[in-house]
Amino acid sequence: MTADDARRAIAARAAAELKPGEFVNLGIGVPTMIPDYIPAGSEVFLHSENGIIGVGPRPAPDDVDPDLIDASKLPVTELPGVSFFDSADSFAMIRGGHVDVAVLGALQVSEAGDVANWAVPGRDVLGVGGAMDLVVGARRVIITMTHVTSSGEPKLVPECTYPLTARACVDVVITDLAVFRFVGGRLTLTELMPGATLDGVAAATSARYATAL
Amino acid sequence: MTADDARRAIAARAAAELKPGEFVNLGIGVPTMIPDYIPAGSEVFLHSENGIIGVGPRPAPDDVDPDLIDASKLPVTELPGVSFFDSADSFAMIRGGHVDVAVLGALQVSEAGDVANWAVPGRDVLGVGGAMDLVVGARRVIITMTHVTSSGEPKLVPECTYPLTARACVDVVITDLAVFRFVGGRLTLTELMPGATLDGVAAATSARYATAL
Amino acid sequence: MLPGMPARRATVTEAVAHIRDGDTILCSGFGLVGAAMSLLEALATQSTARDLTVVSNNIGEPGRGLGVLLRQGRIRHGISSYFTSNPEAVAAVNSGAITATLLPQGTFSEAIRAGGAGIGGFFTPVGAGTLLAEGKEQREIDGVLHVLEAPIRGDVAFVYADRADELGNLWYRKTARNFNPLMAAAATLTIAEVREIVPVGALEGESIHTPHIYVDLLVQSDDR
Amino acid sequence: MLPGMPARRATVTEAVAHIRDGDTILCSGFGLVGAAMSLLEALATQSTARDLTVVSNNIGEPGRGLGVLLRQGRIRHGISSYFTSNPEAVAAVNSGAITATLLPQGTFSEAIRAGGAGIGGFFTPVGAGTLLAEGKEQREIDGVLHVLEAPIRGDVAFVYADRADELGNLWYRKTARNFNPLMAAAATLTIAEVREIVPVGALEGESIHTPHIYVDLLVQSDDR
Repeated sequence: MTADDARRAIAARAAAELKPGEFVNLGIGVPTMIPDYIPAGSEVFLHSENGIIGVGPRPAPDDVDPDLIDASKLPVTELPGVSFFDSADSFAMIRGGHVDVAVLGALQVSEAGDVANWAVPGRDVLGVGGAMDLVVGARRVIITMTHVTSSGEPKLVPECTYPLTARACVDVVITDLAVFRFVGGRLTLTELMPGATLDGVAAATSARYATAL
Repeated sequence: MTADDARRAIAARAAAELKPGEFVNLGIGVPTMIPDYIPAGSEVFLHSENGIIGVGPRPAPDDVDPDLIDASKLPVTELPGVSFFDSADSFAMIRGGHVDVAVLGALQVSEAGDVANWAVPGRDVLGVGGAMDLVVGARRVIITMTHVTSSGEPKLVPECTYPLTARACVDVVITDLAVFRFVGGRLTLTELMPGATLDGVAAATSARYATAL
Repeated sequence: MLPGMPARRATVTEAVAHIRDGDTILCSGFGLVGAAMSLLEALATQSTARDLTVVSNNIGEPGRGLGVLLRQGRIRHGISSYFTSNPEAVAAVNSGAITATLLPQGTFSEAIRAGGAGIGGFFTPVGAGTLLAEGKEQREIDGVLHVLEAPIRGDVAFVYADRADELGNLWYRKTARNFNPLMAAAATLTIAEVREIVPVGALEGESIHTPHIYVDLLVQSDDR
Repeated sequence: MLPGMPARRATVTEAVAHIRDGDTILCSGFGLVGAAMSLLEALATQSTARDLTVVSNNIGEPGRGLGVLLRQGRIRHGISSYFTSNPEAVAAVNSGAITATLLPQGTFSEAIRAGGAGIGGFFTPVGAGTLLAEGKEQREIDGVLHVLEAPIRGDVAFVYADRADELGNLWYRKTARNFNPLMAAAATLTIAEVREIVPVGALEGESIHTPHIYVDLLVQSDDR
């Protein structure tokens, strides 16, 4: 499986978590691939924190509207029923618990559900954007990430060593190897991704977790 | 001079305080008579705290729009360039110092510029509305009131005995006898109303004040 | 807003069936303008929910709007900036029939906005040093005394909009907007009474005042 | 907003002549969308104001928007949620050429709103317990840790609107709205760059996003 295949598999699995009628915010990276896997007519409403509900697919090059972008600063289209609002109103929505789901990448997730996804120690700590607002405010936080770093280090860890984004906020973690949920506050392996094994997951995970397939 | 004549004289004098281009909020009572004394084309923009800039005159009975009222809950008209906004935005405008002038009635004004205009001790203390927001937030606070109570008690007092609306917030006081300004923080009689005398003002005022006609 | 549900059409009867004893209801309207009169009437005539806390700028008028519920003795507590516009509400407070929280109107508005926006509290200069700040934390900020105010949330919001699209996006007319957008965002269940329901796409995206993320139930108004 | 003045028409040259050394400038735009590009260009080429504090979600892009001012060494301090979108801004912070205040984007937005709305400070759960809360007051509210954030105000705001009427009422198009309404309300002098100026009455009262009370100068954009 190529790296892109792995990312697509994660995105497809994450899409299956979304329920009709939900308002969903998709972060940069893997989450931006999720719309490709949401069936048409599913009534999942996409929110982007720069001020829109009703984000549609990327436009054809000739249809780009310079005033219509998402939080990745890339052109999007709008769906019928779209609404626009300012940044204070947009983050009021997020922080106030009105966005049902946020799907974001992460550098580390701890066994307590803490997440680190904005800064690497010793590197620049100069960009946070909406990450903290989203993980604190969304009703359900789904983390999509490769199971290990490019150098093979586990990302599901006993305790985050990178600067925290927020504590105890993660609900679901979807990696190229497995799906984890916090069940009764405990990190729990609930599903293996195609081709993955329990031993393979165990070897790639330093966090303690329960298993309930 | 009848009571109504006195009130009209106060309103006319208050209108003369308003400058072209100013955004002005008019309280209930005497201030609602002020629009009759603002010359057409003077570019004074009327704000009402229920969510409108661009308040026009009262409508003819046949032209009443049930969705178009002012803070007195009475029908108004709208002028070209009118804008509507919600109550949080309206009070953001007021508290944020964007309204140039508030003209309100008062029960008492102290020589320090404190104002009491929402409650009488021993009576119901159950309605404050926007009074506190307006006297704190407006850049310039003009108080219009009769010089004494109906039982002849001075309203310009050394210290307010009624529950305070806010401290040190009054800029101008216009009564049926005189105009006072706070000059260098000191209550100062700057103008006699037609027919009033210095002795008459002194007899009807318990606050200490300077005189600079 | 309830999780994971687009706005559903409901009758006023179905809508008020959601109200439980002890609920806090956010009721929009400045006086009766922008108030959800059909919902309030249904609450009075088709529901027996009692011990209600009502958050409303005014407690209706005598025998109108929330004033009916007051006469029925079903209001336990009022949070308002101006009880005075209904003398019966003032009398009810004075007799101890209901309890009252009085807030300056801007603080009342901002507290509801804070409730919807996930703000834990805010400092305002308004009311600081007065009777209305008693018992509240006060501090000087940049030399000006401020008072700390708490957010307000409700179990249910009754809002009134001139138009909604079928998704539940709302548009308010003229000064009927008042507290509606704030209250729509600050309740667990938001019920919008609307004069007219239009097809999706009929409202301009830039002109929608309350996005449908905030709206749970859409009710046709029979008020006008 | 300056006291007692309706919006006046101005050229970009006249507009940027108001900027003084040491000023704090609120610059709208998410990336460059909704940014006042003509004003930023005039500030770079027709003004010598320096030691500026810029409040902007991003510090432009390399050599574009605020990125030009950064290269000119005229920015002393940046307040932003995402310096990272301009690597030159990151380098300038790391070399000590400029100082930086990083805020979560929602806190950044809310702080500017608070600045315009006369709020002395607010508690948010976002960022509490993290590196970004260090040195700030924190407290538990209803069992959740919150951090106290201060309002942000500017001497000048550069905002961009698609349309203005001749009074200065503003209407923003699609996602170009972003920080514009907040910043328009939070500065002593608000300068609006607009694509099109229309007669008074051409904008619907319910659709005006920024009432003219907030706008001091109107400048015709030459950006598009």
